[in-house]
Amino acid sequence: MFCVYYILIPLIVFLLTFVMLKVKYSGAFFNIVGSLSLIFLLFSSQFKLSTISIIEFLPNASLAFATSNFSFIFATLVAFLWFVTVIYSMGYLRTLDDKKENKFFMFFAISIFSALGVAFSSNLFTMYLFYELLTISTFPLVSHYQDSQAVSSGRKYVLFILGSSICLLLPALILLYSFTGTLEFDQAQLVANNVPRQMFLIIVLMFLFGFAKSALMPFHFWLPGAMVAPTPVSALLHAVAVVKVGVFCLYKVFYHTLGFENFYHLPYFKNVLIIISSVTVILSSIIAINQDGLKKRLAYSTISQLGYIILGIVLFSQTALLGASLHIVSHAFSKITLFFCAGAIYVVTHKKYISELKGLGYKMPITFSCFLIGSLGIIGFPFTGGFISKWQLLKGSLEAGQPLVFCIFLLGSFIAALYLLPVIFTAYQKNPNFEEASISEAPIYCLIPIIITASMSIMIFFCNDFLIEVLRVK
Amino acid sequence: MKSFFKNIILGQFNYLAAVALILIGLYAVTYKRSFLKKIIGLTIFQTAIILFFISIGYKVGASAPVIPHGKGHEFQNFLFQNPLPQVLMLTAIVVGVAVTGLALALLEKIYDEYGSIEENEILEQLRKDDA
Amino acid sequence: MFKVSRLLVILLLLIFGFFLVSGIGELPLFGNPSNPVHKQAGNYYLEHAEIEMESPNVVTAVLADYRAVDTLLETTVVLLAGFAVMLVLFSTGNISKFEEVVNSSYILKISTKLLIPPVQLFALYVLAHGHHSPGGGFQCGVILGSSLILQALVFGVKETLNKYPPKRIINVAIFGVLIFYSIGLICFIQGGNFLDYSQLQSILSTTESHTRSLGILFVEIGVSLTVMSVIYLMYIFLITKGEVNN
Amino acid sequence: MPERISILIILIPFIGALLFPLLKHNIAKYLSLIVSMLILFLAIFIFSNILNNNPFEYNLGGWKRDVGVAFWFNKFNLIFCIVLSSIYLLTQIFFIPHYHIIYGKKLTKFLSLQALFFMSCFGLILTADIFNLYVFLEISALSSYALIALGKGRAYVASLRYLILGSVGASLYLLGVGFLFAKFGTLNIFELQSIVQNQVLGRSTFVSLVLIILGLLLKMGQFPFYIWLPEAYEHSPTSVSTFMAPISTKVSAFLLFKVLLGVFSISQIKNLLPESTFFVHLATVSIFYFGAISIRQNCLKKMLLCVLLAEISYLTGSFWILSKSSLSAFSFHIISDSLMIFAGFVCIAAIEYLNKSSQFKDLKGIGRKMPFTTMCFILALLSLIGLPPMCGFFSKFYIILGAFKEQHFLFGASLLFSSLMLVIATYKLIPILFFEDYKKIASSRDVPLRMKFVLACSILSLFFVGIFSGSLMKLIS
Repeated sequence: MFCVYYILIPLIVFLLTFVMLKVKYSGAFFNIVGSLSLIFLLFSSQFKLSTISIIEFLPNASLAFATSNFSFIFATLVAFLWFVTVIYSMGYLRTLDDKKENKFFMFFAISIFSALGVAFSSNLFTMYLFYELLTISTFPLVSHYQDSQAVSSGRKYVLFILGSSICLLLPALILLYSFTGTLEFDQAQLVANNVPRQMFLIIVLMFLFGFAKSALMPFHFWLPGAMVAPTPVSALLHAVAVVKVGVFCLYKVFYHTLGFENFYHLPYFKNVLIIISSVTVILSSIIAINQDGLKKRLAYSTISQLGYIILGIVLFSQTALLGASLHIVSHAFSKITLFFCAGAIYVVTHKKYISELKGLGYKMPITFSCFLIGSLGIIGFPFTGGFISKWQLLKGSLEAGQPLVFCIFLLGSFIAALYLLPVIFTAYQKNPNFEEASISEAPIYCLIPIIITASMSIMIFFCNDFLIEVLRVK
Repeated sequence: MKSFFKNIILGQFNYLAAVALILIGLYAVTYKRSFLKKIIGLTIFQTAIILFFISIGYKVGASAPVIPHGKGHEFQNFLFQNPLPQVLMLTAIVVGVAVTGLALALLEKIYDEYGSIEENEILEQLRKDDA
Repeated sequence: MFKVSRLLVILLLLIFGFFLVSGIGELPLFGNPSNPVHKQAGNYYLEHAEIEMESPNVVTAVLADYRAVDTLLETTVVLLAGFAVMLVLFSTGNISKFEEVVNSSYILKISTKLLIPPVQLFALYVLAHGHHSPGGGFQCGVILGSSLILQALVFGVKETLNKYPPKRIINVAIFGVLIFYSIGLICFIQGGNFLDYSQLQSILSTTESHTRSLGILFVEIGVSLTVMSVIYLMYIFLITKGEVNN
Repeated sequence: MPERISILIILIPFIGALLFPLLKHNIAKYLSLIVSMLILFLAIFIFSNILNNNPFEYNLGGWKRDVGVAFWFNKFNLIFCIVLSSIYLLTQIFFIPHYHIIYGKKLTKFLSLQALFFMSCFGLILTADIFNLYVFLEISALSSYALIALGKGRAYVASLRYLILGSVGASLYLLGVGFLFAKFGTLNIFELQSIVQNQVLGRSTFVSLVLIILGLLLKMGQFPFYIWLPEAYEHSPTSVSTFMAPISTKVSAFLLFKVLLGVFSISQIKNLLPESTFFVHLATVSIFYFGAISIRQNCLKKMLLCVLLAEISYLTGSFWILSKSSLSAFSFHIISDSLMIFAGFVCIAAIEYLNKSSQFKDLKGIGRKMPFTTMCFILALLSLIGLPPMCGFFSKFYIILGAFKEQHFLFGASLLFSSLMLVIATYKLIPILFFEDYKKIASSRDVPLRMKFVLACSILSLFFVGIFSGSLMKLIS
């Protein structure tokens, strides 16, 4: 029964903000209260598993929720970062004196609601429902500033995600349902014996590219476009909630629905999948190197890190899967720190491009030190969360007998260092004209979240045994 | 083949006449440009169907379905025509009248509005208004 | 419809015609009494109409009792056509604008004066004898309507309009359908199904077959009123292009 | 007792239509509101009655069905009647206060034509006699010609073309009935079924089948015969097209289902008409065609009409797949589609009420001026695209499921293509509605409360049908 309560909280926050749209600061207040109660509820549940089925749409394809270990971890991650991002966006929006703050928080709550809905869904049908709801609820956030740029990036956002989900995901869902007659998650046995061979390949490819939110290479264009949104949105949603939902769905579909054993007798097909995701990892990190916009560069780094996670899933080995889920958690913390810092820089200096950041390090020491911690987390430097997940991923690739993937992982981390560390170097160069400018540290509301998330990404390294034990897939 | 024609030509002559009228009516409705001729074609089409229905219920050598008074008991049904198609066709005739009446009223309004009842001329004027 | 060459249209119609002829080949032979068409309802009507409804004219029996709903809907179609023509040709012009030259000679006027009453009387005869001889509501309505049109033709539209203003006539049409409808409603209220005349027995207190024939008569009256007024209205509106609605 | 009451669903609009012209304008207006309310409650009452005991037959005039005319009340017929009467009620509530502005002296006649149109739609759904069906068909046709002709100049041409095509369609249907009648003698659907069951069906039944299909396709406005539909619903007054567009095509589609599957069984239709998949390919082509057109439209109403034409091809396509699951998808789509198109038209009516035109160029910044109406319109479009919680998604889901089960992959793909095109068309709309000169419009002046209520009801009905689609499907199949 509990899983419904977790989902209802953001919905209640959404309704309350909707009702009190005119009252100043009501949106922020309700979001904070909502996120705190959600975190408290999640921690007090001690991962008690529970399932509930609400409405029966089709024979065994109903609106049903179930909690599993991974969905708990994902939900706590989203809840915690929701709380942090709300504090951050209070600071961010207040300094930019944004008038549509309540509307912003309203859509924020509904997107968290649909992200949690996906996390706790117990069958493919419910997951697809909330996946679509997430697209619709994040669209107003992407086009928040309602200028010409918002229109073009909004178009890319809707066309890529909604288009791919209608043209690829829906037919895959229906094909699966017409063959196996069920949309429950663990139906690997059913898939094995009544889905013909070439239809199985088509369905797998449709699912792989259908979840456009996981920003696989040909379907990744919407993510750099979505950087037009205010930074809290790109921080929480486009670094954590939205993209992780895409990868989470891939994890559920590949592991539970299609089942790893159906892929053993398809060696060539596994190589194709590996090639697709490794191309994403390498290509997007190379593009990230020559991106001058700070947020654009972080967007491409997100795409490459997501490629890591997909690669982990596609290796079809237990430890690689564990590494992938760990990477989801660690990447979330480090990437959100980077985005927060980018937002803080923008708030204080209204600068978006890395070349303009020369000498800013001396003025904003805390922001840039957290930026350093975050980028180390992304690179996978020891003493940060990224190291743990990358370690498991490397072990998994060896276990799956793919030495090439092992090198790709290392190459990816190396290129990550290539495009993240120069930002720090440019920040700490001498820049005469910054001396006298009255640039002070980021506002307090932005600083606290940055510090929290940076410390969290380090803390993961030290207490990773709890995470590994929970996430180890039986 | 010969028996097929003998059977068709001699046996089902009424139906053939109905089909011929249907073709004429449809030709007028589809090909003729003036709306008035289309309406006339429509009426021909409807009368053809009435002929078709009536010839379904026809019995050779039977009189009209009016049973002389008091003779209800010793009665042979082959003496009288089948009343059902005639009732149905009464309805179809009345419907035909109603539809033609409305069509003529519409035609008059169109003539006032566009000054012509030729379909292509009217469509030209509509296209000009759109542009 | 669209600019299509004449040859193509003829070709298509010939294909359609051949398709219909192939269907006709299979139909039961024309005119033989043992066709399946007669077995089901046809013979039942012939055997039972006279006994159950005391109406030798089986067509009127089927028309007004067995399939009474068809006739009710049919009269509504007629009424609907009347409404539609009034709506389409509705214009708030006044009658004076409608110029009309009436040059029928004196002899013509007198002879029509002598002719119209017997025509209307004959129409009532057709109505009353709908049971026994070919006739009934529709035919009577048409004859009455034509007598009104004759008057409009000979004495001019303006004069007929004063005697039979369209405002009144459309209410007569509605009243006709109301009669038909209310008879059905009374049967419904009496406890039977809609339009089941046997329920009227308790009111009319005669044998069941006689009540049915009376029911048919009332219904025929309603039908003739509607048909008369709608035919007259259509003629008036088409002639005066609607400038009559003041 | 309740069986006897059920005929009132035809009688109440009938008596209303007769009384309205005799009354004064504002009495007639509110009486027609009461009439539509009565019908809705009656339909719900009969439906709840049918739920717990099996469907029943109503013999008019007390005669058995092989002699007299009979009506047939079953679950799906009543669900469709409930949808129709709710649309009737909602249009009344929406348009009543400013009927007199639109129609002036023609008001009472318009009300009775509207009541007759709905009476004939109920009749078409309920009657079990194929000739009686023809008479109801003619009443609904005649009343829609007259209602369309209420519009300005161009409406007369549209109405006349609709009249000619509609009468040809109805006469073809009558010819088909003639062939059936000549071969089997009876006019009742259930009698016909009992005769046809154990008979080898010859060429004349094939001809009658084709004629009935041709006639009803013409009335439905399926792809080759759709010329009359866009003009008819575009130039007719908004208050007419709002209730007529969603209903008239769906009712003729339902007739196809009722007559064909009432008389013949699926296997008989299959071997009578082997190339029935031709219709599925026809539907696929028309869905691709209308999907492509719907992008290039520059007016809301034209866009919605393209979507309506595509939805009709969904119906023919899913009907002609002739499998159990696709037929129940067909009937569910009838319900959900009439609600969706109605919601779309009501939103357009609301926009035109304040904004006088629904061209794209006149809609700049409507999002700020009329936030509630535009939100409802976006929701209706999202439901047409097929977003999950709403009924559009489930009807597309079931249709594609039925299509994939019968290996009609192209038909399924065409459905997805058309929803993708609608995504693009909607996205063309969003910058115009929300982003352009949004700042300039100071205050939001939205439609009066009564219209908001109707809009809210129509959108909630989409959610309602969507959420309870599972139980609805069990009722239908």
